[in-house]
Amino acid sequence: MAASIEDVANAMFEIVKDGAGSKKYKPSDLTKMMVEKLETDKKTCKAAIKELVNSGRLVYTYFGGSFLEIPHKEGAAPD
Amino acid sequence: MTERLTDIGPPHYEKFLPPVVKENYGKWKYHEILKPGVMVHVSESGAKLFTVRMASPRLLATDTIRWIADLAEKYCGGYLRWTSRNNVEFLLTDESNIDPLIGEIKKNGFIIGGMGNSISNIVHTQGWVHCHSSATDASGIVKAVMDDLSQHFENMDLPGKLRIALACCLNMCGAVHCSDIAILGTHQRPPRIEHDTLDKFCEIPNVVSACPTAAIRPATVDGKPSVEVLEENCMYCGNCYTVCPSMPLNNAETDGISIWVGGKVSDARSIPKFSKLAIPFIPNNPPRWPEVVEAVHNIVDVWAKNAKKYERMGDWIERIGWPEFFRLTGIEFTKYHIDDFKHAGLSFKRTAQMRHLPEE
Amino acid sequence: MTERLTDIGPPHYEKFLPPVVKENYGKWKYHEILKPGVMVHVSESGAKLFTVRMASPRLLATDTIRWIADLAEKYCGGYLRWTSRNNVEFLLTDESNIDPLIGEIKKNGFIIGGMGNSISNIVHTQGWVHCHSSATDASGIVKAVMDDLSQHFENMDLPGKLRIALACCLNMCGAVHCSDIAILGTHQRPPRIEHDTLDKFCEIPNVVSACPTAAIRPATVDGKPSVEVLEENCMYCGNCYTVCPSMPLNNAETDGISIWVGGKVSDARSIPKFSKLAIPFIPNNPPRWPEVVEAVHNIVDVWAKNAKKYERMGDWIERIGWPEFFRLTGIEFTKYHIDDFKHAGLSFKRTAQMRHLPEE
Amino acid sequence: MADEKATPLLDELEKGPYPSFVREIKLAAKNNKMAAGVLHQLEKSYRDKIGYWKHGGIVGVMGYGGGVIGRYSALPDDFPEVAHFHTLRVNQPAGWFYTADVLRKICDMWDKHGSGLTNMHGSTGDMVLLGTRTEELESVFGELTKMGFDLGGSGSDVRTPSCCVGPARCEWACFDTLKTCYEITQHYQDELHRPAFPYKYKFKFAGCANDCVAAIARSDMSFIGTWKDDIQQDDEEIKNYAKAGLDIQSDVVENCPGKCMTWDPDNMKLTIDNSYCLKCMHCINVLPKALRPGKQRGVTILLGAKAPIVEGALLSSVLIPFYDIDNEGLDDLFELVEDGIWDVWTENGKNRERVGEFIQRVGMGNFLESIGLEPDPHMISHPRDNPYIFFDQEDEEEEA
Amino acid sequence: MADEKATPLLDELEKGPYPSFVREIKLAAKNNKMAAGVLHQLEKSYRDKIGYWKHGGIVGVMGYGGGVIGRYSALPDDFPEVAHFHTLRVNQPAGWFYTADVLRKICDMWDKHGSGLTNMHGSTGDMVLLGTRTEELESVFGELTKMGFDLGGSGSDVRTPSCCVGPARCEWACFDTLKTCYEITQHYQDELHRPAFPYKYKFKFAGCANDCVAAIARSDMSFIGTWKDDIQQDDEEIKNYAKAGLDIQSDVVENCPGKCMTWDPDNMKLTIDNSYCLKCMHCINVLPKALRPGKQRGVTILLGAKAPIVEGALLSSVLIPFYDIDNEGLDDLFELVEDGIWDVWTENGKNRERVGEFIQRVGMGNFLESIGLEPDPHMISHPRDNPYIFFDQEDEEEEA
Ligand code: SRM
Ligand code: SRM
Ligand code: SRM
Ligand code: SRM
Ligand code: SF4
Ligand code: SF4
Ligand code: SF4
Ligand code: SF4
Ligand code: SF4
Ligand code: SF4
Ligand code: SF4
Ligand code: SF4
Repeated sequence: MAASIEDVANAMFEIVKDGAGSKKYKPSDLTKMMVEKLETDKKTCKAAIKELVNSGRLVYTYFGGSFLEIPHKEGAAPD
Repeated sequence: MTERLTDIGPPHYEKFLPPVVKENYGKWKYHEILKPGVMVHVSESGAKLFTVRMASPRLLATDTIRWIADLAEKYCGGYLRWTSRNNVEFLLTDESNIDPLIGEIKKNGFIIGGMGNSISNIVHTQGWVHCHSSATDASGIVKAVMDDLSQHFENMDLPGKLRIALACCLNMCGAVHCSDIAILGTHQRPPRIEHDTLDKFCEIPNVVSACPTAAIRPATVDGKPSVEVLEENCMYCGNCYTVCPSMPLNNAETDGISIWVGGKVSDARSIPKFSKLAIPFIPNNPPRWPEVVEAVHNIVDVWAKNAKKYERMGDWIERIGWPEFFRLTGIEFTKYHIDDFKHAGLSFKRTAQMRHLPEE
Repeated sequence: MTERLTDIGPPHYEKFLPPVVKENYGKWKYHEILKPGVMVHVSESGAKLFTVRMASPRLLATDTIRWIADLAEKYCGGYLRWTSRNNVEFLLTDESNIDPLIGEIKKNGFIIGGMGNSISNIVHTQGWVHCHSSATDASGIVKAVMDDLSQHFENMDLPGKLRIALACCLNMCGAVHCSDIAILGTHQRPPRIEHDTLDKFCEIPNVVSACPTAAIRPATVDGKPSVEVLEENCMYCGNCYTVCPSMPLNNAETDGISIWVGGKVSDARSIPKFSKLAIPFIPNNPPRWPEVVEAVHNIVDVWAKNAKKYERMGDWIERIGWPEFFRLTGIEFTKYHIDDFKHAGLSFKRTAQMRHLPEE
Repeated sequence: MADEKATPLLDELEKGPYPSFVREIKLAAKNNKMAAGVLHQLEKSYRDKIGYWKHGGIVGVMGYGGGVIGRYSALPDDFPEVAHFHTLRVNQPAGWFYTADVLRKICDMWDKHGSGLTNMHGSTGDMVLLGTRTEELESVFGELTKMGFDLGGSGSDVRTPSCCVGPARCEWACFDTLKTCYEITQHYQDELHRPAFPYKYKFKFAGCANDCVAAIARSDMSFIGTWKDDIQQDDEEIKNYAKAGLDIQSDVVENCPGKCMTWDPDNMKLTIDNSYCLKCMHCINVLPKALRPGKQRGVTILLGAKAPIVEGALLSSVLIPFYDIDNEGLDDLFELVEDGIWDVWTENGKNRERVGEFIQRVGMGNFLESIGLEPDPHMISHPRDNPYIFFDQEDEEEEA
Repeated sequence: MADEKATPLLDELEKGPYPSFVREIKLAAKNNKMAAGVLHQLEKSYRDKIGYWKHGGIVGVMGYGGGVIGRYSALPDDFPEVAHFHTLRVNQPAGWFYTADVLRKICDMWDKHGSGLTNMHGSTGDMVLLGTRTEELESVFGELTKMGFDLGGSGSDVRTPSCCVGPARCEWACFDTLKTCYEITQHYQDELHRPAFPYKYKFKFAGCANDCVAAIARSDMSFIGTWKDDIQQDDEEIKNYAKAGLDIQSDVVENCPGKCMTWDPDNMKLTIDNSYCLKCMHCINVLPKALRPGKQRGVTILLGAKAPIVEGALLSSVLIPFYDIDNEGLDDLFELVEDGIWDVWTENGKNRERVGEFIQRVGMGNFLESIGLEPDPHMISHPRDNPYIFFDQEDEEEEA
């Protein structure tokens, strides 16, 4: 059965959480990984990302390219 | 609390179009420049739209915008626009309002012009006012240069259009790379590496791959993962800093400006071209950067004196040849002028067609 | 036995100059083409030198050279030269010798011409006659093409000079890369790797670095040091074979010819240019390569019909535009025509200047 | 340190005939502490010849990945008013048309929540609200959307599209730049606000080859108006120009890059061989009453412009030589962009690789194949001059 | 296999109006087995659509590293006559002038020791003696030197220089191409015969911009004649051309790349603004009786041409914009070449890196500095358009 938006979002969140501090992911990275791992498509991934960001679980960050990260304390540089 | 709106996009432009535009949308027949800074567009229907173009420093206080709005209300039924070079355009239907409007504009210290064969506003960027990346200020140089050139904004006394742009670092926000004259903030030293924080703030593979000349490689410094820069491979582009805050380049002693000439965007007559290096480096000299002002003034003067009608800077230089450009402007030709990046060889002169002056 | 001479260099050219040349060396005033293949140079002194130009297949038997020597003796005091395009030039001082000389030349099956606005000899290379590297023959195609075009050798009926060159592989011995029409031997398959011998005959690091597209990397095959080729990165240039005999590319099924147009060498009017791809591939079809002959014929015809006086192939194409060239010649435009090597981006059309035909 | 409030260096830039940005900052600084803060930090920059802003900053409005540029002072102790100094990029109305009313509303809002300083406009085209604190961002956003405005792009997303004044005021617009700009902006709201690309993607729309919005130099996807049929010509008006003293031969004919014009001075007759016209606009520019673009109008769509970082600057190159956009609409285009260009680029582009760089890396031929467009000689200035052709290896009849 | 002696495919190439190489091979084959061998192996190539020569071969004459191209048949059993089939590159006399006498001597020698087949000439300019056996090489060499001839180059050495007919027969030669070619050839005998460079180095000499020896496209160091002062003009002869029906306006003036000519048809007066003349030769080519190059003559020296392998083809680029070679002589040039260019290139060039590729790799600015030449704007078609400038870091006043 195809993965739900919810499933994809959770899986994405785990990946980002595990990478925090060492590896940053772009939406396209996550989408590619999900399409590979789960039974899902790009549209679902897009919805999942929107869900994650709207709910505040992930935020977009920008440092030489846009990434999805766990929200961290604001400031000039991530810490 | 009302619902949080998102993704509504900008308001529909029709809301802001003056009635004469709505009625004659797509039906304009021709235009004429009536005098510097004032033109009329005439519709198939006979309707006329007068435009008065006012210089703007781009960085505007709300009070000034309110003053502009008041003028628009008084003379233009409340309608106005900005241009792609950040000038303000008042849109009038009543010709008799033109001069009073101009009177009020000038009284408040603003000027009118930038149309036809003139110098329009300098497209520019943030500089020390807002950007972390800058090798120089933006607004200050623009002000100093335009003070010096304002007669060419207020008059149409040039062979063709002259477009100046400024960017405060090599990121080149703006069309600096395709301007008749480009003023470019330029570093001269490799990045300083803050090894303490680098691993925390930056992804090392990203940093390494950011460098156009492969000058960066991973290194362990004091036991911490970091990077090192092969200084002889670095040409101070700052791209490493863009992706990694721990590699700043700015430097009070050595930052400054380079000047580029002969670019254009329009396809009129000749195809678009990049600006080419004229002056490799002028140190920062605030508040008025006199050397930059003089350099630009000189280039404008030599061009204005020698170019044919409609001949943009780059077309003129191509006609007379670069050696003649350097001779006429008195700018020194150095090894820095010779390209050494990827396509360098394509800028070498691979022909025997050449102008020689007879022996003196 | 006499002493073994070395490093004596070529004989001094003065030994071979006819007296009229020695006397008027550097004093020639003007020349005139009297008829196809015959011109006269007139000196400040009034002296005249007549030149009769004879086509040559370049590959000459000693008997033919002896025949040429005999003619020179009979009509030119024994003086003659070859041209940079491998034609023979008889150097006469006695105008009345011209026609008898031409008569003898023609009787022996040779022809006269190649001067002025004509097609001269095809500069070419070894092909299957002598070279290991060839993707096609040289002399055979040249013969077939020139048989077809000989009227343009014997007459001056073209808008300008037309220079054809042929090279039998991408090494491009000759000025193939700058010819009005270039005929180029072209492989279509990656090298076969003879792993057995490779390590013995070739230095692996040299082989790896020879590849322009980094398609070769070291590999161990059956326990022996060898290389592997990433086939999708290979564009069959043959440079690996040049440095390593164990990587032959030639292939009876897939070798053939590509056709290139619009190059030139002279600086007259426009600067020198490279030839550009017209036809990516035509299979080898000996003995007379009819498809190649026809392709060249077609290009020559279309150019001859449409170019202005003095307009070389490349200048003509630049005036009408490449889309029009493809339309007029009926040659198909394919993805192969779009450059994808190092400077590819510089050949993309980065302008909106364009000719559109009105809707049909 | 000298008098904290004095700005002797910046004061120099209040002098002179051109409007002064220092005057603007001072004007705002009268009632606004942030503006005062930026004034004083800037004076220090002028003294020290260096900027005092920290790198980047991760702030934004909820749910969006773009539209706000975070900015913090490097000297927050000296200039606490600009400890935060974030900008908002507000998507301008197409063509930068405004009414007095709406401007006043924005000003009022910005005096309340920000520095009172703006850029009208940013280089991409946005209205830039220059400087506010993190905690104000949501309020600003809320008030903006209430007024009908939204944020523009930043980061790896669609950037705020912009267009020339086009048919609203210009007689030469070959397509409706405002409508196209507006519709594309609306269609791509999601892509504008939620960065999902390898890097930024800019759209710009110019009504003709004069390119008054510098589309070919500054936008990943550049739309430039053009036409297919003959220039509309009014011979009487040409005579009028000639009689008025214009030198048609040297000013018009000799500047024509198509070399397709002839001028008969005796009969005051201008002849254009339109099949050679390059639609460059020059003759029309010089003779606006006499010449006009043809009637079969549309756009040339070009791809790939960008500033120099990393691989060197690029101008856009032709992707679609001619498209009758006003009549054929945007749907086919949306498909090409989304299912073609973006798909391939997002799948295969490297981080921070603009689409122009991507095409150069993978090869235009391969790129066209992957997005399903036929190669067209209009896409190139000339065919390849190197013999390094990758032939398709379809019929692999050789030894394996 | 069919009749060993029949050559039905090649026979096809004896037909037709153009002189036939097959006829030549057959002519030689009458008395020469090697020639017969190559004929039959070639017929097989025509049948099979593939060449039958083995790669390379290390043969030569004693003490030399160049001048002989070793060649062996891939089918020595089928074609034993061409089991060996080496060529000798014989350095031609400058300008390819010969006497009947010397030609006959060479022919006799070659009939005795070789295949009786030649190329008159090879693409570099040598007389190519096409095909002999290893054991004949020394005899051929001995007889050649006795006649006053020597071998040309091959391998990583100076290649046989060549030149256009120049002052020997051409009114446009701006320097003595034959003398320069001869003197440079003699001066570099050692470098010609003993390969010591990263790769080949070719010299070619053309008397004017017509470049009748394709110097700019085919020689690492290209000499092209030019002049500095005004074109010599004979107004009477111009009138004669015009009266004879030549359209000076369209044939001459409109083709001038310097755009520096005007034609007054009423007075039949041609005016040249010589300060804008690009010395392209076109007007002179069309009006040889009326126009001639100026009197202050010399050469432009350009560097770096080569065929595409490896980095893509190059044309030479300007190194010395003007040099009065006939009067100033060759000594300074020898110094620049030996102590400058060759020194730097041999020291730093990679294996098989031509000098043109080398300059592109290290940068023209650095190259000029290393050979001690001042940068000159004549060396470039335009200054850099990317901002990636390597500034000298002389005054390193920063932290270490
Ligand atoms: C208002 C504006 C469009 C907008 O949507 O805002 C505009 C408006 C007009 N442009 Fe433009 N151009 C505007 C920016 C540009 C730009 C972009 C830029 O400068 O960054 C260009 C490309 C410049 C370049 O090539 O570098 C541009 C290149 C032209 C040209 C071609 C000039 C040339 O000869 O190369 C023309 C034709 C002409 O002036 O004869 C033109 C002509 C015009 C006309 C006459 C069109 C018309 O019939 O209405 C308009 C008034 C001309 C004038 O100012 O002299 N406009 N025009 C822009 C005013 C900017 C300003 O405040 O100065
Ligand atoms: C004999 C030869 C020089 C030599 O030392 O051998 C030679 C001789 C002359 N050339 Fe040449 N050119 C010779 C090869 C070349 C080459 C090299 C090549 O073809 O590989 C070129 C460069 C071609 C190119 O650009 O690709 C060449 C480009 C010219 C030109 C410029 C043509 C142009 O319009 O681009 C002229 C001027 C003209 O013909 O009006 C010229 C003019 C001449 C003149 C008229 C010069 C003179 O006053 O004596 C000579 C007779 C012209 C003719 O054949 O029509 N010669 N000429 C070469 C004869 C080759 C042959 O057998 O056909
Ligand atoms: C605000 C603005 C300059 C201005 O004063 O007008 C701007 C400001 C910045 N640009 Fe830009 N760019 C701005 C228009 C441009 C343009 C012009 C355009 O869009 O027409 C360009 C050149 C065209 C192009 O996209 O290539 C431009 C090319 C860059 C680049 C180089 C990108 C590249 O691919 O080469 C960077 C660096 C980056 O993205 O990593 C950059 C990065 C930046 C950053 C975000 C600095 C950074 O390294 O992250 C700057 C933030 C400054 C600040 O503190 O506010 N900015 N930037 C312009 C946007 C305002 C607006 O939304 O209207
Ligand atoms: C004989 C000749 C062709 C002809 O039929 O005329 C020739 C024949 C060969 N050339 Fe050549 N080249 C010949 C003139 C040229 C020219 C033209 C010129 O010199 O004006 C070029 C282009 C100009 C240049 O130097 O770039 C030329 C560019 C090459 C190249 C590519 C070199 C490069 O840097 O791109 C190679 C490959 C190599 O050297 O590795 C090559 C290699 C070869 C070799 C030695 C094959 C090899 O891979 O080792 C050929 C031997 C063929 C044979 O069996 O006889 N040959 N070669 C020409 C020399 C005759 C002579 O001495 O007069
Ligand atoms: S040009 Fe550089 S310093 Fe200036 S605003 Fe853009 S990124 Fe910042
Ligand atoms: S400044 Fe540019 S060239 Fe220097 S290390 Fe950083 S990215 Fe590389
Ligand atoms: S072009 Fe290639 S195949 Fe022909 S002679 Fe030269 S190296 Fe040999
Ligand atoms: S043929 Fe050329 S591209 Fe292919 S592997 Fe050999 S060197 Fe590389
Ligand atoms: S680009 Fe063309 S249509 Fe648009 S404003 Fe400029 S001139 Fe008018
Ligand atoms: S639009 Fe340009 S190319 Fe066309 S006729 Fe006018 S000037 Fe010539
Ligand atoms: S290059 Fe010039 S000088 Fe030499 S033969 Fe040709 S036309 Fe004469
Ligand atoms: S030599 Fe060439 S550039 Fe000089 S005047 Fe004659 S045609 Fe013009």
